[in-house]
Amino acid sequence: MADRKHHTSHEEHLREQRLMLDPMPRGKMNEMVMEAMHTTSWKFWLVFGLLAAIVAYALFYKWGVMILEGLGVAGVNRPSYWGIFLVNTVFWIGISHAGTFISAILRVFKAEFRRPFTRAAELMTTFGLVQAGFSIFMHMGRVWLSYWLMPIPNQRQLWPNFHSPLSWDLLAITTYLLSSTMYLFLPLIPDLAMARDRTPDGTWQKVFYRTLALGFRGTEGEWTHLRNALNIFAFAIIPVMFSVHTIVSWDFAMATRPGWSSTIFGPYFVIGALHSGMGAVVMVLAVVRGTMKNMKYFIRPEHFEAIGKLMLIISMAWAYFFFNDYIVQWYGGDKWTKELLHWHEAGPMGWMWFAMLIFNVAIPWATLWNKKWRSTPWLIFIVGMLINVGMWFERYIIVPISLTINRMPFTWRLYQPGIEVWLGIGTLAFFILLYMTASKLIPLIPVWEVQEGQMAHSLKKYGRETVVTVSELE
Amino acid sequence: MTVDLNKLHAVGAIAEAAEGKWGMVIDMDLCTGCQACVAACAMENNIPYVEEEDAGYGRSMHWIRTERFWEGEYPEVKISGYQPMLCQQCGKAPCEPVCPAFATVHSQAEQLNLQVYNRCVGTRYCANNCPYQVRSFNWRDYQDSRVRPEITILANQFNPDVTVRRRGVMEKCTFCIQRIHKAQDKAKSEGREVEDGEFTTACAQACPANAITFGRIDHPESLVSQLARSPRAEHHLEELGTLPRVTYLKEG
Amino acid sequence: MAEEKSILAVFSDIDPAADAIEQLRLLGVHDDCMNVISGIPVTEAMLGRPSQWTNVPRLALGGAAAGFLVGLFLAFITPNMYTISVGGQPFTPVPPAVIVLFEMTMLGMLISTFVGVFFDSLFPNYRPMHYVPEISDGKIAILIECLPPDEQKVRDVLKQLGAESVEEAEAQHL
Amino acid sequence: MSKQISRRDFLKLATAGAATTAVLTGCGPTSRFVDREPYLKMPEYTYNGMSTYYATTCRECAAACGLVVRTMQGRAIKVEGNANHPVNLGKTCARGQATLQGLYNPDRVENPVKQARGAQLSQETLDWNAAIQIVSDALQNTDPSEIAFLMGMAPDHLFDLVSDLANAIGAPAPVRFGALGMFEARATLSKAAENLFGKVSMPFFDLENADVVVSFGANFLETWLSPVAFTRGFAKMRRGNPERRGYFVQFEPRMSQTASKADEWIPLRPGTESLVALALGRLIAEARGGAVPAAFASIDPLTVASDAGLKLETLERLAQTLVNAHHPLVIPGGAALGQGNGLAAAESVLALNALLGNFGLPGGVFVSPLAPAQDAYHRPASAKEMADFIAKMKSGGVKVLFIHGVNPVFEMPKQFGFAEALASVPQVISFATFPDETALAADYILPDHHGLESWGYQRAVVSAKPVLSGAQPVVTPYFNTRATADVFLAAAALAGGKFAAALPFADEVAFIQSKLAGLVGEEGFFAAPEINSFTAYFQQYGGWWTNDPSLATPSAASAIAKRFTPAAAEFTGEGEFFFLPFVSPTLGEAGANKPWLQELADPTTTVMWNTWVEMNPETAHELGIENDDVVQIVSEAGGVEAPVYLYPAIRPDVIAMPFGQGHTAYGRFAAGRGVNPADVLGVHFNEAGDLAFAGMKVEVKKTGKKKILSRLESRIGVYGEGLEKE
Repeated sequence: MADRKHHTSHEEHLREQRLMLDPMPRGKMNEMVMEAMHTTSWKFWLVFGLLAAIVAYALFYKWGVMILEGLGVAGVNRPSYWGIFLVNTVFWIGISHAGTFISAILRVFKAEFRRPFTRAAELMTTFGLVQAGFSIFMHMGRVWLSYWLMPIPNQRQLWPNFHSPLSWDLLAITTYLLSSTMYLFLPLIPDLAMARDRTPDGTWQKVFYRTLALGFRGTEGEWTHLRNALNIFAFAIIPVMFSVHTIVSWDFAMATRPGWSSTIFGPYFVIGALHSGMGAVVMVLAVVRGTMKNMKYFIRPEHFEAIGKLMLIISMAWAYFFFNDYIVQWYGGDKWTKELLHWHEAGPMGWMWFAMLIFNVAIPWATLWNKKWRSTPWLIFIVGMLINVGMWFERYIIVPISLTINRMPFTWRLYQPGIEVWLGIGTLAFFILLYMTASKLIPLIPVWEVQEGQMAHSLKKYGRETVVTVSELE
Repeated sequence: MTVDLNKLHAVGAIAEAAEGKWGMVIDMDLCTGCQACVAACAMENNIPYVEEEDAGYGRSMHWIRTERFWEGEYPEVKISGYQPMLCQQCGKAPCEPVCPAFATVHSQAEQLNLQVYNRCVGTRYCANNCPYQVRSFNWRDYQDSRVRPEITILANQFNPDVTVRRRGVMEKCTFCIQRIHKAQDKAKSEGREVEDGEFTTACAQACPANAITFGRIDHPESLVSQLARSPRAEHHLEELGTLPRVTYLKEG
Repeated sequence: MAEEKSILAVFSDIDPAADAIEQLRLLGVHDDCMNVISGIPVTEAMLGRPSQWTNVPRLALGGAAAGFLVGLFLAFITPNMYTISVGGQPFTPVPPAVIVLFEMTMLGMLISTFVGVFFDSLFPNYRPMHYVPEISDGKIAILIECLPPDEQKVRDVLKQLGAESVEEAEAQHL
Repeated sequence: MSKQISRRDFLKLATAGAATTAVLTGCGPTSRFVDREPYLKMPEYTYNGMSTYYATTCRECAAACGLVVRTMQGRAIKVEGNANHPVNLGKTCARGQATLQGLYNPDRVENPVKQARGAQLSQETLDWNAAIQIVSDALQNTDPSEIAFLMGMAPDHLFDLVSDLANAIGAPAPVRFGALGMFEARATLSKAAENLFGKVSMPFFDLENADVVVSFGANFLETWLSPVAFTRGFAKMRRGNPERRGYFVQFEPRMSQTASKADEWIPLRPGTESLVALALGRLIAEARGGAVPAAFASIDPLTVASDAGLKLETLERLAQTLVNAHHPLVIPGGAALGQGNGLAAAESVLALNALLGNFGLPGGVFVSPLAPAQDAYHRPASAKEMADFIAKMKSGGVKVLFIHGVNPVFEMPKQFGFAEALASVPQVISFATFPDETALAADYILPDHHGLESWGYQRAVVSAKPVLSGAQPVVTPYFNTRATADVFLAAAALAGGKFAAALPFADEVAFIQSKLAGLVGEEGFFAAPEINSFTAYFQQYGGWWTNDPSLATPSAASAIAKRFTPAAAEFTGEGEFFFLPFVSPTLGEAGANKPWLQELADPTTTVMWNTWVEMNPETAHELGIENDDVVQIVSEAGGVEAPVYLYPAIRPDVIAMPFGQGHTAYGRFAAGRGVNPADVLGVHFNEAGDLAFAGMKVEVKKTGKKKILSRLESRIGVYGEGLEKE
């Protein structure tokens, strides 16, 4: 709670704590955001160069090798036909869920703390989906024919098989990628216009912003259309988001395999996605706050505190769904499912199963209940990272480890990752690289949304107590 | 003209009542595990070998493999029967609906589970979903002479009736569909039906113990149907409702 | 259409801008001749302006319908173009169709919403327009397009109400 | 079942056969082949998109299975069994199927070369005229007594030709050897038959009509004598009688593939097979009541049971089963005979059969018929005879050595010193098709065709009907090779004089015809009035055989009266483990160069592409050895290193290794792969002169190395590795 020992007024303290009560003139704020974008140290370029090299080698070169030689260079085998490729696909789709969650669900429920980082989160959605796409294409044996999966008229007169969960996946991921990109772009237009106005003529940046701002001025009509569209998007993208990860879970749940065929997989995957997504958001916010100029003003402990609360709730929900899935499988007593559960816990990769539970449940519960701890950026960064590791483990357990056990014990075999480790590192590097590029090209803080929020917030005295009030502007 | 059961959504009936069903009976009491079927299958169907490391890593391409398990402890130990495991040509194949590219489909004419190599994009979903784990994937370009120079000579043996698969494509037992078609074409040109036992699959043809019998299981009088009615008969993983077309005769 | 003369008055706060609008209306400037340009969304109600008409929700509905139809086509028509039997399932099973219908409907709706913004706002538009860059610094500008005969009066009122600048607007490249 | 297809095939074959007749009577040797031509230019008798089927004989082992090879546009596409052939009735084994990978093997000897005993296959090619000149010179310029011919178990026609040549010029008779014969201990079996039946012959075991079968070490489902014929017999024994399922018991220290099909596998102590057989005899005699025959009188079943590590009740129960059986049959073979007392084991088992009274009855023991046009049974050389031959080579008694169809440098235990003996032979001429170890140690390699490119015939070893199996080329030779028979004929003609007189034949086919001449007019599967028609049918049907079995019944009286002095086998060596090498069921003796045979899972262990050491898990646990630990097997003869396979079905005091790998040459798929257990074997014989290959004790040493064996099976699913339940 607020510390009133030093007789700093409560009001002053509140203003210090909360971005929304600490208004800044629009011009100044614009400047801060532009400055954050334009201030680039050599460290940035060092990391950028390093990541670019990793992307070139691990992602594109190694992928090229795999395309030419075949999937034999990876570790996939019978019965682990899917391996890390699908682990990463699920993982990145999971990451992508945080953006939508923050900017759509929190927008719908008018959670004000969302304002400064909706864009940072939405960028994760789009870039995460790009990596998911990479992972799923890598996984294909004949990626050069991947367009055959698209529902487009073709000379083969053959349409995709809509019985297949993979076809649903394709539709859902495409829908999600397109809609989340549009949802990223729409609220970006006013900020692009801002950047346009603050960029000198004759530079390529000017051309860039001018083109992307589409001629936005901020007329009443433009704002109305935009606001309407954003409201539609915020509502409509939520079921799309749920459908995406549910359908991803159906890739598994529709299969006639022990352990996979589970009706709770849909919500379990969705909550898992949010779990890793929120973990990733705090990581990104901590890095942005720590490395980019002026960001300490925009991203404050209160934000970590609020996300931390969400993380704790999601962690509890995840544990609930996990247990739900587990006990039903366990209780059923099917021979093969029992073997699988035993394999999860006592097999050679049993440590991963326990690590998953520790990282996803034990550590978040042990730390996030404490307001001070969850307000500490570095601490919550570590918790977020562990959650992401834990969630990656969870997918690893669901994909290759569960694939080991099937109904033909003669074929059970351990999976040893090969080139896909490189490719996975490549997607991670590419994700960060895209993020870094974006942070230099587009305003990472939605200035107009922050301004709108600051406009809506005020302090009001009730008796002796000063409280924050928010007015509904819309 | 027959009623299209598909259109009536009579799912179970399709597999049960379909005409033109080919099936197989494997007598596990006779199978000696000698691998002649595996070799015959490889020679007939241009199946690549994958060499030591890949073979030991679960990447062997056998379309048919003999599984064997141990029972008991020394000295009362025994092998609980050799079970040749091949594509069961399920009537309701779990591999089929999951392929996004329609690369594995149910054939109406032969009532087989087909793999269309050139439609396959290699998602390997079918293999994951196959309860029998009998699909094999071309992890590398095993049949490309640029990768394996020896193929130039070995390829002289390749069966021209069967295509050669390249990397990234799933494959599996076809019940030697090339032989089925050849026999049907011949019978048609002679204006008759294919007779029971007129031809057989490569594995059944080679099997020194005569443990494999192949034929029409929709003809009750065919040898394979008669054997399938044996009290020793059972289907593998029957509880999944895949309606397998391979019947195993247990020992004893 | 010949270019008419316009005036762009820049305010830094909502209240004076709202007052100005009211005054302008009294001066005979029709609501249709005014436009408010702002750096943050200021609702029409705050400024006492009539509600803006937007086609976005209708377009969204239309898009949803179109998407639904595409979904119907994919789920129920395409499987009959080249009938392939898989896994003993019907050619056009309903439960998977629900998924296809849902995704295509949502995609249609969201794309048309997005396109609706472009359509309604005449985006992209790179022609010269009345604008001052200060707007994105939080100023509120009132653009008066069809001026009443008493132009000077308008200017005075605006100045009086606290307009930071009242200038003849010149269309410029943004 | 496959009758239909065969009939249709034979229609095609008839066309091909008739064409062959025309060719045979008209042209020289080269035009006898169907040319391998580009698709645009079709060979004769082939039609685009149509297969042509040729009947021939499998050469992967000496069992003489009949094949029908499907060819298309001059390429051999698929091996199928010849449905009319009495040996295999349309069936084939895995090795027969993979013979095509020998034909189109990337590592064949492509040209005649001056090898000059190099480590690699020489690139110095010769032309065939020069090669024939070399053979001719060698024949002429050497004292006939110093010429030696070393031949493989197949083909018989070449052996006959060489025998005729040797006979005519006064050279010693050709020596015939093969690792399969060595590991089958054929000489022991025929010696036992000779001792008990009074006649040099192979006993014939009528497996298919038996209802209770007890086998002492005979691995008849794998490589023993004629595995396809026996597997057919086994299937009939098991399920042929709808009333009664055949019962099968195998005595063997290690569960072989054959034993794995047994209803009872009884792991007896190695070397006690003859004791157990005699004890069974005594128990049977006692169970039947009446006097115990002489053969079994001196045995005490209780002592035997404890010596063999068995329970007496097991033997008693088994004796009762045999007494109750309608058609009991006991088969000796494999490692049971490869002991110091192997001959006694074979004899006791034959005596046991005599006691059971199955001689000459269905499901009993017979004397194998001689093949058509065969004067007497010739068994291959025993190890002892090979040792004598090697001694002769070492002492300089051999100046020129012709080797065909056998690879003794690899197949014979190192201790015999064949490689060293080869070094003391001034001129070694090999006719190897593949660059195997022996061929590389030769002065010249004059490559023979692959079996599928060759003419010839082969006598069936295991068949109730006398069978002379015919071979014809199914494709034109792929490389610049030449039939060894033709090389000898040409060389003899070139040498002139007694050589030309010994072999007065225009070519190989003329020679074969001369051998077939005696069968013209005989009643059999087909009958032909004159030799050309006969030869044509012979090629068309894949051989000639009688319509009825002609099995002889041996006399039981002498067998049952033989007095045995029962004793367990003596073992040589210091180690604590009995060593049991066995021929790999999938590779056989010469399959290692065929990639698909390498990739076939061993039936019992499912190991592919390597050699392993089988060890009981308990023993391994005591020694601190785990799966895939490389151990060294050490004997007096030397040591080999191979990874361990914890084999649940082997006696704790026995370790076993497959024979077939461990080549240092023989092409890319074989060379440098695995080890050769023959390197561990010492020079010890049984009373019949066969190698006591299972009569050694060895030490097992840990090396600390690991080599992961490639298995088809899952160690998790089959052995529960990583799934240990608390």
